[in-house]
Amino acid sequence: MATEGATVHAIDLTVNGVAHSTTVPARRLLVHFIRETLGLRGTHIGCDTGNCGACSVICDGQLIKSCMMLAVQADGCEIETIESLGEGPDGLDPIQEAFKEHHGLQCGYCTPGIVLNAKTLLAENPHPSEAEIRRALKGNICRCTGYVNIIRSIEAAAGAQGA
Amino acid sequence: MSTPPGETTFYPEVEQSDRLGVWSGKSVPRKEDKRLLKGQGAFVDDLWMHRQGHVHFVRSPHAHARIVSIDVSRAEALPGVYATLTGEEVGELQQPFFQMAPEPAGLMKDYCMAVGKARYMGEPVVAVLAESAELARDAAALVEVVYEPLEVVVDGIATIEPQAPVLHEEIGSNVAWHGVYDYGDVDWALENADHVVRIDRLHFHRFSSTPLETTGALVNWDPGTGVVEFRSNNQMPMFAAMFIGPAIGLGIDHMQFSSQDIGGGFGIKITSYTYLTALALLSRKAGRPVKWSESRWEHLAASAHGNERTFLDIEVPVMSDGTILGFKVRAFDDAGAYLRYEPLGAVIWAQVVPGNYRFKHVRVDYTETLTNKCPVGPNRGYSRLQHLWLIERIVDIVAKELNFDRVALRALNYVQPEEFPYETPNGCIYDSGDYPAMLEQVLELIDYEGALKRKLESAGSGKRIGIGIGSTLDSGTNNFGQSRIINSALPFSGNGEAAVVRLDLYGEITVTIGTSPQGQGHETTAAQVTADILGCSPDLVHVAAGYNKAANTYVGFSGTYASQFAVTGLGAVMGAAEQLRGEIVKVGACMLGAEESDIELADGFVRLAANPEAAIPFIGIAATVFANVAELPGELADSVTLNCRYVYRPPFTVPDHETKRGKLTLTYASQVHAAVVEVDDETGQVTILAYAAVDECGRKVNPKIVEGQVHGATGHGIGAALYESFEYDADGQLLNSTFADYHAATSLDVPHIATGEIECPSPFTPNGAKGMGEGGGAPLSTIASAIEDALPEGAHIVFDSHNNSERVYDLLRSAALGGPRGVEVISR
Amino acid sequence: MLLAATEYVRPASLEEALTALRANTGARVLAGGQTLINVLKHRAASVDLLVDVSRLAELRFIDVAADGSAVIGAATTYAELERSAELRGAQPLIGEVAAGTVDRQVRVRGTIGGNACFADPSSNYPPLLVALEASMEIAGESGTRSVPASEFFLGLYRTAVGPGELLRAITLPALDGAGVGYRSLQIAADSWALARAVAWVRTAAGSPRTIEAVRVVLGCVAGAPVRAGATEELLAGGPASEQAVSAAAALAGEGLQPPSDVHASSSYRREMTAVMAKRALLDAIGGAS
Amino acid sequence: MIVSGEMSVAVGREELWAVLSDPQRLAQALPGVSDVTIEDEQHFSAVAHPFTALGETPVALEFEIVEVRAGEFVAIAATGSAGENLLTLTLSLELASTADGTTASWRAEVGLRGVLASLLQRGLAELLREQVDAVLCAAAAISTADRG
Repeated sequence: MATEGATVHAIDLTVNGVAHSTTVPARRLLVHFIRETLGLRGTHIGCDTGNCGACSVICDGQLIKSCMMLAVQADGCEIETIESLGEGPDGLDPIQEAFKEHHGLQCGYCTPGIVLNAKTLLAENPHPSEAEIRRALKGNICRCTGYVNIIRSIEAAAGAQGA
Repeated sequence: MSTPPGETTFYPEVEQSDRLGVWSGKSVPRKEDKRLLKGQGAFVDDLWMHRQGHVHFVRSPHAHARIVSIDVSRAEALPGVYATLTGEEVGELQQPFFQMAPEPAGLMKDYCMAVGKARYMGEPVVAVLAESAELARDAAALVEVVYEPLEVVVDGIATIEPQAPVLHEEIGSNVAWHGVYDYGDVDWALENADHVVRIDRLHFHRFSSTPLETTGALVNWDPGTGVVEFRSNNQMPMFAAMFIGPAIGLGIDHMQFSSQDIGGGFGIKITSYTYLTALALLSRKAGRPVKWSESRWEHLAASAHGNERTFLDIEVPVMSDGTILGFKVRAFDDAGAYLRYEPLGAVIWAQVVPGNYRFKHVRVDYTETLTNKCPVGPNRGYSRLQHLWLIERIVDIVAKELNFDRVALRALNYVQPEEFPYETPNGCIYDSGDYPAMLEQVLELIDYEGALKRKLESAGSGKRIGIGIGSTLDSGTNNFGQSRIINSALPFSGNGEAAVVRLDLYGEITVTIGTSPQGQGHETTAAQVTADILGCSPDLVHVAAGYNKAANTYVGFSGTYASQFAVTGLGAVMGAAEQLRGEIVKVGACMLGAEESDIELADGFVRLAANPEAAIPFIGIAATVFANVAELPGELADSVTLNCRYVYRPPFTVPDHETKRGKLTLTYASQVHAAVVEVDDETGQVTILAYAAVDECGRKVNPKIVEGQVHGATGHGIGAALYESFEYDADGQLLNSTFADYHAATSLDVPHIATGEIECPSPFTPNGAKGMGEGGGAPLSTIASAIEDALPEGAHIVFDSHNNSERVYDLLRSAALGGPRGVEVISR
Repeated sequence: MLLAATEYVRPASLEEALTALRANTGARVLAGGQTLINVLKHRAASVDLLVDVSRLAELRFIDVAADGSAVIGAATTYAELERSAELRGAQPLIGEVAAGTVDRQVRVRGTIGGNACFADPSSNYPPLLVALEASMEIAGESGTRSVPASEFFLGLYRTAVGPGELLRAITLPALDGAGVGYRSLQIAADSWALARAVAWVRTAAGSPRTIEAVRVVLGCVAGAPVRAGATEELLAGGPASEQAVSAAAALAGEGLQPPSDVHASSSYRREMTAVMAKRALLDAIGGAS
Repeated sequence: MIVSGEMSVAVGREELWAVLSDPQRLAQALPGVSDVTIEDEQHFSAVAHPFTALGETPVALEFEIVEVRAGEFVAIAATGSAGENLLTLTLSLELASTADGTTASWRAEVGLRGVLASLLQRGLAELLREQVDAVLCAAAAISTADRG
């Protein structure tokens, strides 16, 4: 990637448990660093105003939108992307299983961000009400499902967790 | 199962498969989901090619301007910039795109970028290719374009006034198409009706389903072979090819299209062929693969919008018992600056001329116009939802003005269950349905009685309760012959889809289809029907993901659009699977030394029905045919390939250009929605308290997938009804070109959607299924209906399909202000 | 999405941050970045140097005193405000407003100082800070100066924070039994505000209680928050009754020229401002003790 | 978009008009501009740098004094470009003497083209009011200075 002579900044960060020491130009967004530099294409881009949440990742345990953070700001951070969920190339974690079981996805473009949203939500609140789930999902736009089955899936995942 | 008597007068009898039912009809979890849930999907922006450059488009800030000069020298001088492409060059490198409109609109010269003149804000003027996307944008900022701003027209009706600026000089006016659809005898009806309800104006607004993945492509013009590879998220590749090929001199043999996962389409990704053309030219010029990912603001301003339509001078003849005889209307459809799928929208609505009702006399004087706005393209419910919204508004307004109960009036005027198959005034055949039963069910789902009580109790509380109903049709499987109604010279008719089902070398069953899914679960449903026909588990069936022209089969109509996969796509898969089954049985019978009639297929084995122990696994059949063929008798070896292609063809004839009559679509899925809303008397804010949708789409292959489509279409409709509207100012500037101002409905905006279903198998399709997924925009009708129901006596009618808080506030106030209500009744 | 070239520095101290800001007039403070980065994505504004203060402990704290007054570091995130139990007791509205800001992803990064310094007419905090008579602690070359919130917001995207300065903290006086109401009319269920009013009310015993002191501040109507003077005058010293409130609230927004946009006309915003003022006042009276 | 306003300043009508109708001195009255070039007595250009917490948006402006009526009226047209966006402005000022100075009633037609038309739609009118007020204050100050 071109840096057009601008200063590059050294950053050390951990992504999905793998430590990276590299340099980035200041203008590079975290989402582009994740997608282009690290090649982790499960983190998506759906808008340019931070509204859609397709780029959501977990940063130091909290859900953030990686299009509103510079890669250089992630220096020293622990990032988890959708690629960190489920064992191996085929394994689904319980939240992913619930989405599959309850048809919580259609085109799948918003799905990684929504699954990570659900993961952090259930970590903070293991048994959220429908209203709490809706509030938590507000920053993740889905254009296919009308949210109904996404909410069903999260409720099911919460139930499974409780059991 | 064969079609009941009496229906053969409409279509030749259809043999329906009796093998379905073990797997199809069940909510089998989707094959697609694992990769999508793990972030392993391959969307267009995930693709990469060696030496690729990144594209950024310089776009016109003017809605209408002559391009005086373009200077790319400073941009090209920037290190890391590979090439630029200007409209001027495009004018020389590209033939204008094929136009479907008859002359004079057919004379339109449409190019992939602005040539000489920009006609809408955001129209691409220059393309810049550089080593990184950031750098391409840096360089784009250095391109100097001198514009001479021209007068702008944004009003879809005023644009045909003589003083309006003409967008396309070669056409000479801003009329894209005009025609009168006249069915029955509406003048007689108006003279003989007990009442005539006159509605001044209804307006259906401009919006888009805005797929979450924007448009993008990775295009490579291979200098060696001359083959251009389009890896894109275009959702109707063979339609795109029809425009791109002639425009830049490429035969279909020199165009390769592919897509795997597409992040939503909803029709909006059909017209991306203009960008694909520009990228192909840029790739050839630069001698590199070129990659482009549209930004959200580019998508909102310059991809495609849904059709905006205004209805004037509506006259509705009604008998005293409530029978609505039909209606008369002047419709103005605003196509924006170019015709990129239009004027097909000028006929597509005619698939549902009377909506769900027994209207006999309908006259629509239809004009499609051009304005300095983003070109329109098909958008979920394309062209029918505008018309269906008009019809539902008519029914509600008639009920209110003549004091009929809205539920009873619908039940009375609906096409009745015993009337199917039902022929509409323009010769379309509604295959099956039971609208009264759906209405009854949906009202139960929202607790209609309870809602009526709540409405009474709410009086004077500052919160007004309104109940809304919306009935729609989801007409599926187009007869492309309807294009001849707008232009008799067009060489299209019928429809079809192709599939190949193969028993592969080591016993695998593989399926390829010509479709380009965007989340509809084709891999899953195709595997379900194949499994049923071949007597195995769907897990044994591999369905190739996505569209690939080189690897998959296709026909001219291939793609994923217009509610038809369950019929055309699965029809093709079923036909191919049946052929393969026949070959497997032949070979199996020969190997088991039995008659074909003694053979059954089960659990992936060919066996003797009488003696299941005598069985050969599919791999045995495949191994014999592919690697041990000398063991087979020559005539059998010569006749089987285990590689079966089938093209499903709906039984269409060519509609009549003169009378504008014909069978325009094969199936008619339907939905009836109902809602209870609360309107804040002080602010006009609308809150949905209850929402329900009942759908009917024939025999379902995967009920969960169908329900998901109902949810999604409902979410889109609710968003459009209350929050989503493209608004242009007088200069033709789009005032919501980001998701901050184009408010895509969130999890807090779309309420829980209760769903119900009934099943009325289609007698006309090989599996009894009907295409579905568009939903007909039912929520737009339902929400308008509910808001109107909440308004005080004497208020103006709900006249727009988009009702934000301020518009509702104005409607609330209109009662007190008095003045015209937008409707009058003439009674005899 | 693609930002123009810019430089970045993450100072280790407030002093270093100020030095960086002084050294470069094209430098800007980057805190949560939930607005600034979007503006840079659209290349709607250019910044030569981003001074990242998001990790400065000196700017990231919540101190609530025994008397209920509070000092909040400018780089404190919405999520931190939302979670703070002390704030919930002493200054409940601060956390409630934070909890309702945009979405959970934004709340994790966005800061109260950023919200104030961005000074968009529809920003959540400016009218609240004015109503609470917060004082804004601005750090600069010559130490820290204190500016009342009422003088902090100068106009559209402009505050009292000058070149080479940054907002260090926000000080909130104790409520002392005053009630605060915060009402917004939003696009859809919970998006941008079209109209907003904040009311601060101190009542005296009696039946009905009388309004001892009142402040009504309007958002979304001008470049900076606006005091609804006429409304306040009519209420001060009068009964805390619904009729009195309705009558006075009707004056809120009078003479103002709120902006028009695709979501709401100027006149609708003006009328809704009065409605929000009434509701905020009733909430405030209800909350006053 | 049409925006209008009124402002009173404590200088004489003639003096204020003299500043507003003179490119040289009008340019001085523009807040925070650089690269001022005077072409002739009708035309000049400058680059504005509005300071906000979000950074600067340098706007390259071309001004034309399109109409003047000695002592009472000035009409100014301006076009500006900021990145991919364009600004068009026509501003007319009507000056009237008052007991303690001059009242300037102004009316402007302003338009934005490009993505800013969407992003700045809530702010444009306010921004213009602020700018016009600033220019009038500065112009008043200049005329006072020139006189004294």
